[in-house]
Amino acid sequence: MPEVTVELFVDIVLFSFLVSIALTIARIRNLFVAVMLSGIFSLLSAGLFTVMDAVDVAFTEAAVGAGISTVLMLLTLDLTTEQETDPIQPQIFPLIVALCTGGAMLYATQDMPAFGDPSAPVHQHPLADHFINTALQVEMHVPNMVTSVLGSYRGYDTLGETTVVFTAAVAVMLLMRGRRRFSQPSTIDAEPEEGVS
Amino acid sequence: MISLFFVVNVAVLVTMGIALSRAMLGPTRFDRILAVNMFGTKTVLLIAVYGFLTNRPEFLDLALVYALINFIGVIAVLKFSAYTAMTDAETDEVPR
Amino acid sequence: MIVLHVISGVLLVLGSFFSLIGAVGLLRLPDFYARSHAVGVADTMGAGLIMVGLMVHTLTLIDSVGLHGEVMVLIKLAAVLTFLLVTSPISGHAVTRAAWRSGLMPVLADAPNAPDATAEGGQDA
Amino acid sequence: MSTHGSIVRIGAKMLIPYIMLLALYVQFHGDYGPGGGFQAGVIFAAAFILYALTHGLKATKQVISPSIAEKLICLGVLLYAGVGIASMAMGGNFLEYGVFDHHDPSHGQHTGLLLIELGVGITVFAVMLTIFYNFAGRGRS
Repeated sequence: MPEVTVELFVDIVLFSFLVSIALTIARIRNLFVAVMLSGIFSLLSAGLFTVMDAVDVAFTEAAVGAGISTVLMLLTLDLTTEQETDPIQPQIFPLIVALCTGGAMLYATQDMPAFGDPSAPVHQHPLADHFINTALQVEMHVPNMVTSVLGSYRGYDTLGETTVVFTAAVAVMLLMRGRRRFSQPSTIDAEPEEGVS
Repeated sequence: MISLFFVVNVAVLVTMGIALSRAMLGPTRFDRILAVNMFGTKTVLLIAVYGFLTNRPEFLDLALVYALINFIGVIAVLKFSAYTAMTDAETDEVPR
Repeated sequence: MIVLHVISGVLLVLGSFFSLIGAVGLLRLPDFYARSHAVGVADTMGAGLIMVGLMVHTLTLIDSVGLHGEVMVLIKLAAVLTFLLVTSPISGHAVTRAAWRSGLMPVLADAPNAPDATAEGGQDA
Repeated sequence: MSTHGSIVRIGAKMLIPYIMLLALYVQFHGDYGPGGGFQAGVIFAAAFILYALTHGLKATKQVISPSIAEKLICLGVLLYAGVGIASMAMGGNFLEYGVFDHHDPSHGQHTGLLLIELGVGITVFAVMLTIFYNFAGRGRS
């Protein structure tokens, strides 16, 4: 069983699942179900990352996408209604914008190198083999190159990213805590009201 | 030997497809949750078997994380589905 | 050596067979509670068998190459197996309990209402 | 008092320590396999969220109160920047881990990497927890 066709087959099947989920999410009216399907969506895209050998990215996507963001979306769903309100009039303009951006992106993928082919310019650049050869053997002896590049070669950027995460938390705290006086017992501890749909 | 893993992979993908169709068809909300739960366990299997297919065992860490995140996701969904659905008063006493 | 290969092959095929049964059960059974029963049982069984099959397969790798990476793989497979065996039944239980609490009535043999009586409780779009 | 029965509660109680153990494993073997600070922080926060879902928000807030979570956010970033300052103090330039161990720079790299991954892990864990507290703390207004 040649390696490439196996990977290709799994890729195609997973991508078709992804497309079908996306269509269902768009079509469904019950927001609660849409949140659940978005949980599967991120789980599937994490599966695709593994098939394409990007294990660190798949790790993060699985933990954040399928875990935390589903919970946070459910919490917001608790504070808002559960049934999508119908749009006042058919949305033509967003459709046009979506089609234009989709078309532009499709057009742009024409001149991208095929996935993983060695003659792509990014592989030819001397920096690439500098990292691969020296990063592993001479300087760092860190088997996981991603961590060595992420932590040491671009350590300063990662420090910046950590502060970005820090500011995100501060922003959420400012937004959410602004209305302290309205806080009632939280939805998690409150008992389900009787007969309230 | 490799072709056997591919067969198992195809079987798991077919199960995921069927679970997906149930997730979309499911008349009640709980059918969908059931399908989501099954889908999660099957992704764990897909990753583990695919890791063996391309003999890269470090995929197993990922399968481990998947199994847990899937469990947390289902518990979260149930937590809020039971809360928003029309439930009668809380009956069973909870050991405090 | 060959025996291990055969065992792992049989286990893997059985495991995928059970997962398929679980999937067909999920699709074909008339009512939610029948489906959750089928999935709960077959799903856990299928996943467990496939995991054990993978563990037996790593056993075959051990004596050919020499013991180094395989122990780690075995431990991880055992961890995934235990997690699956713990979480899958619990989530199955939790789904069915939540459905029952939300008032979804099962289809009983003498029930007057329609055969696929997905009662008012969990109805949605 | 949550709407989950005792089975789910006991199941979660059994699982949570192992999720945390897994998060630490992911954190500290970031050098050798997939994983690192960010993923470990998220998995650690997921363990707390599971506890909050099954045992209620009040119990979780007794374990880690929101004020402690905010202090942890700052601690993570401080740890990361502190490692940079320490490497400058030991003669290298900012965030150059080689100086941590003079006779074997690659060993110094390992310690440096370990420390900054820990810093990232602490920050991401505290951020996820704080966001969860803020989202969940809002009653149905």
